[in-house]
Amino acid sequence: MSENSLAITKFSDLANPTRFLTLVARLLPWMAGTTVLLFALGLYLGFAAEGDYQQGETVRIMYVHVPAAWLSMMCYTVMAASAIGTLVWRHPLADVSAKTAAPLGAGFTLIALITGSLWGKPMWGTWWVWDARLTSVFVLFLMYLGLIALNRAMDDPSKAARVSAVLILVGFVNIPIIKFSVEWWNTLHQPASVVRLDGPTIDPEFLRPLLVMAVAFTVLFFTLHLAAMRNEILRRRVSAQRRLAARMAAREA
Amino acid sequence: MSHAFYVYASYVVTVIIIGCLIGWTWLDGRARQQELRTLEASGIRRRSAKPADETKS
Amino acid sequence: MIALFLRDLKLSIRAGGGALIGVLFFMTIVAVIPFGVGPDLNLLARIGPAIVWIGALLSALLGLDRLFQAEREDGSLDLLLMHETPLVLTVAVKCLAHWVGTSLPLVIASPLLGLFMNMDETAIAAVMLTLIVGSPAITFIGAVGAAVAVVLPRGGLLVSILVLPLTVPVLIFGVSATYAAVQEPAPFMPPFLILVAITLFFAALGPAAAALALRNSAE
Amino acid sequence: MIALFLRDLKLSIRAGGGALIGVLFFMTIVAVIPFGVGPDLNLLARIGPAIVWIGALLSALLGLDRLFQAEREDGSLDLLLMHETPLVLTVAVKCLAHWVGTSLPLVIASPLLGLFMNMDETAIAAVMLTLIVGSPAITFIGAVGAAVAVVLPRGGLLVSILVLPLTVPVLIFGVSATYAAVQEPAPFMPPFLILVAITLFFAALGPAAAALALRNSAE
Amino acid sequence: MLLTAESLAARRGEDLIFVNVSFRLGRGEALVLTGPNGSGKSTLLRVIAGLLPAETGHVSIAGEGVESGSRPGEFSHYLGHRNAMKKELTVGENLRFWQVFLGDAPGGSAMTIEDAADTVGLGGITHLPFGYLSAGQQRRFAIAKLLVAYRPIWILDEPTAALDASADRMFADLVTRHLAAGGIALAATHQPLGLEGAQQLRMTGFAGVDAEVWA
Amino acid sequence: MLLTAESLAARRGEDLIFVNVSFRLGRGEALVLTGPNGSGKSTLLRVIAGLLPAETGHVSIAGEGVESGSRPGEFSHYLGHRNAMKKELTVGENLRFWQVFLGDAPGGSAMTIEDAADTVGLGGITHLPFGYLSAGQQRRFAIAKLLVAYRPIWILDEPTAALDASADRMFADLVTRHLAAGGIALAATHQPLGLEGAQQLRMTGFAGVDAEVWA
Ligand code: HEM
Ligand SMILES: Nc1ncnc2c1ncn2[C@@H]1O[C@H](COP(=O)(O)OP(=O)(O)OP(=O)(O)O)[C@@H](O)[C@H]1O
Ligand SMILES: Nc1ncnc2c1ncn2[C@@H]1O[C@H](COP(=O)(O)OP(=O)(O)OP(=O)(O)O)[C@@H](O)[C@H]1O
Ligand SMILES: [Mg+2]
Ligand SMILES: [Mg+2]
Repeated sequence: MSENSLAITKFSDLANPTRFLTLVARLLPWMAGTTVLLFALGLYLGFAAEGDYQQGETVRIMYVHVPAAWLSMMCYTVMAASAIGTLVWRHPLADVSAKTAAPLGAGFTLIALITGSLWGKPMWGTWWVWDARLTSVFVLFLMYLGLIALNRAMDDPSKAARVSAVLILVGFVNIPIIKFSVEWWNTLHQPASVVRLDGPTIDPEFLRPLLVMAVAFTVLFFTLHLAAMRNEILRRRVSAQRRLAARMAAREA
Repeated sequence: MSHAFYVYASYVVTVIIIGCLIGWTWLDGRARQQELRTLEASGIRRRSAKPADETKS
Repeated sequence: MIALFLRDLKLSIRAGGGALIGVLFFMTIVAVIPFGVGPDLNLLARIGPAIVWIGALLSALLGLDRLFQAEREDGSLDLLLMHETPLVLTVAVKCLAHWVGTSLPLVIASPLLGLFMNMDETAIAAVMLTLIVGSPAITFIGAVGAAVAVVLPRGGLLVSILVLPLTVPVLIFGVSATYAAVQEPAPFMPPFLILVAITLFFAALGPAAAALALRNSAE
Repeated sequence: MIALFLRDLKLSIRAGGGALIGVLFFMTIVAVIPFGVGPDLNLLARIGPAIVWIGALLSALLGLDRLFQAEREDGSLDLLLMHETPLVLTVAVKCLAHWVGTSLPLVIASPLLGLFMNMDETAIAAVMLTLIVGSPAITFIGAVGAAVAVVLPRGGLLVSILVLPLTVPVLIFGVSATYAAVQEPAPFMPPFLILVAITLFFAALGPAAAALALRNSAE
Repeated sequence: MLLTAESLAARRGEDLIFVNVSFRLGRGEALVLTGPNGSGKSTLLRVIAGLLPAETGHVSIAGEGVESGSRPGEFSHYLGHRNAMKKELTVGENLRFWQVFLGDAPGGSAMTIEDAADTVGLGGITHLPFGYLSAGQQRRFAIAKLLVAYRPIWILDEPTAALDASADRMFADLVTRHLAAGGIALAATHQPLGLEGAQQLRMTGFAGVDAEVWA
Repeated sequence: MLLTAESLAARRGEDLIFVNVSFRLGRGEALVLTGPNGSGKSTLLRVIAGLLPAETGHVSIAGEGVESGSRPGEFSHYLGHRNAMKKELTVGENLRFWQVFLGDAPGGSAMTIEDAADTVGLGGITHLPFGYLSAGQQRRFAIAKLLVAYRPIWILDEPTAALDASADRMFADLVTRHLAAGGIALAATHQPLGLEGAQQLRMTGFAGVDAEVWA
């Protein structure tokens, strides 16, 4: 008996969801507040600025499109990092992190896709073209959905986490393709003008609100991610206790 | 169509999707906490709060 | 019978995640195509119906060959064979469940894919109509192959030789009916009616042949 | 290892009919596309390489999802996992056998299809060359999906969805190398070398990832 | 209820596995097949269930509620080497499916799923996927399948494989009760089943090559 | 050759199936696992074979010809519930594949395929497809698989399922000879195997829910 609890104590030192939960409870209100403030600031800056002489009013789409597009890639990166945590350290929190990031990533990717289409109609005259950047983002969206489906198709959570971790890592090859597709192929889409080696080439008038919105989106993502992780931990705790209760009942009977 | 239409459409879409994400996370969290409370009310307590012997055959 | 239908449906949903999967699968195929043929929207619109039909064929083929084999491997087939309902009916119900589980989601998703492929409204409607009418035929043909696959422990070859050539007419009339709907001179009805006839024919022949094969598969 | 290779080959020839299914499916696709494109021979020749590549990609998917599942169902997977040869090697050999059993016949059949599609000799040679170099990558990527399918009760569509997006780069460079060989200004070598690089990359990554997934699928 | 087999013979490949097997089983009677591996026990049971065609002879069934000419298979449960349950579905779903699909044969009624699970000693775990169970637990639920739909005839092929000692006893009880209620049971087995007063049939295997057609 | 397990624990889903299992087996020693259905016998054997990760503890192997740190699985035969043979291939092809693929472990040599088939009492039928055999014949050939490649450790999960009485004796003989030649055997079983002097380990099942991580 004592070996049993001893082993488990060691295990829980490695990953302590309880401590994580207290941390989250402390952090969440602050992060939510920051998110709201940043969004207010970003929207104010965005709508106070002049329109682009070439793109007209529609440049304002940029303030949601570009941060969402960045986040769609960053979210996958977070998942890939968690996947490494799952496979190398077998850290239960990493499982939870990868699993809960997928729906968020799908959401942000969807925003990037839709706002991109809405921008494409006035700028390119069509909602959708099959160029490399657009298609690779679409493929990213499909991968998010596939991973969500994979997670739902298996009911042993730790096995599901390990298997999807492998796929997440293999799928990571798509991220550089998205990032550099505009440079590798001639596409309609704008090449990078903010995140590039020789510094941003974009007008600071647009850069400032864009960056503020980007930070706002990022903080929003982490807020949601932490909250979703908390929910997932609670879900697992509930199911563990239900199982235990069922076993106890069976034992007494 | 006016350019404003596209701008507002994209903001509306963004708000809807983010709203869904936030709403889902929030409702899910409330449901889980509720579940945990009912469990605890029905006498099932955290195992760490229990003498360990009970769980061993 | 309804129980069998529900079970098979549940199995196909449980395993892969259900309707969503069919749609996703289809989208993935369609998303891959432009990488091959290039981003030419006109060209895409033209080959669109063919692609959607090929996607339907492929998704029906993935998994259809194990329709009865999975049942045999766990012993359920014996019980199905012993039951008093006519075997033809059992087979037909299993086909139906398979169709609802894998082909129907594709039919439902096809308008979306039509949009991606830049097809116009008529073409989209025509694809959907021909798919809903024609795709059951593929399932029924496949069922015969699946039943034969149970009989011959090493009969895979025969199945493919049997099944794929039979699906070619379905595919051809399905696709050509769609094009007839879009391109003016060609009339829509003749190929469409032939498609209907093919489906009805295989709806009758397929389960009967499959049941016959299964009865003789006893081992 | 050679024993494993031979056994898998024997199984795919004897039971699955992998080779023939692939080729027939391939032919079906090629038979249907002209309906979409219409009788325009030039256009057909132009999209020919893309169609052949897409056909190869899709038909490689047909049996791939059961690469490891069949082994698990009869218990062989346990013994393969216990054996002292590194699992990566075992997986690689199985991939190779699968490739020889299903993709190689496609490569061999591709000139025939090229003729059907009215492609000229250079294009046919280029398609064959790029296929022979690029199709192993598809198998290696698919192996990852197949390994994941082992934990899923029923693989099928879900696996294809997970796998297809990853094959996109292979398709892109395969097709563009072929076009580069035909259309003058573009040089053939750069995309071809990238294709080689992709295949090598996945030849290393695929089996490793599949082995990792298999190790973690213990039950 | 009367199950009659008359001079049955069956073939596997080119070999005649047995010839001239006859028996009659009335209400409450049981037949136990024994014999070495490959002697044709499973083959005989499958012929009786109607899953294999008999080479010669035939099996028939008579009794109240049975139209003449009915296939015996329709009134039988067949428990083969394989459990006929889907790994992907939960035990409850599996049992419910068979309960609804098979339905009760006339002349009897069946247990609920919970009762059947309790009877095989695995009450609380019907919510688990079937694939998550141990070999013996799977076999127990395959036995529970016999209980959720009523069939007067039970055809059992090595029913106690993988069962532990207490489950063996539980199973012997079940069969005894089935017989007492007027059922019929046929079982092939290598271990004594603990059925008293059952007829015994010893299979010997390989009754000759069926070369008649070519000779 | 020395097989040591130290305070093993294993998990299935969220449940700990057993904790703190330790044993040492030297040359010629055998361990027989007993216990009711679902008590974790198969689980323990799979942990020892390296097919399931142990939650805590570890299994190690030592002896001549064994590099330190080797996985015990590499020196073991595992005979599970499933036979690991392909139905589509003939028995001979199946056995030949495993013979070549597995190869002999250092310190022993194996039989030819014909000898192994004779030993399990099914000499002349190695040309049949595996799928054409009866349940017991299939199991016998799965046992023949143990003989065509030498492994010092045999891990056997209900090896005698579906075997008839004479095959049971044949199998007991085989294991006794394997032990006499310095081998090690672990077997989970519900029927007495007829091994004298084997250690016994009785599994009880369910050692607690592994809920600590989330609690
Ligand atoms: C559905 C369609 C679209 C998708 C999927 C999409 C996707 C993306 C992605 C992934 C990025 C991030 C790239 C990076 O960080 O390197 C991005 C950035 C950007 N997109 Fe789009 N986009 C779409 C349509 C458009 C349209 C129509 C326009 C305007 C004409 C546009 C303008 C931009 C701009 C200006 C950036 C910022 C580039 C930079 O400064 O790095 N996008 N988009
Ligand atoms: N694949 C699996 N996934 C989850 N749980 C499993 C799985 N296989 C078995 N279990 C559970 O683990 C426990 C032990 O199973 P195990 O197969 O080790 O039992 P066993 O002692 O071999 O029983 P039997 O005598 O029936 O073969 C059982 O309660 C079972 O429900
Ligand atoms: N599917 C098959 N095809 C051809 N021959 C078969 C098939 N199944 C079994 N046989 C042969 O028929 C004979 C009788 O097999 P059967 O399964 O009836 O034996 P059994 O008495 O049930 O043996 P066991 O005790 O091993 O289960 C065997 O010799 C076997 O080789
Ligand atoms: Mg038998
Ligand atoms: Mg067991």
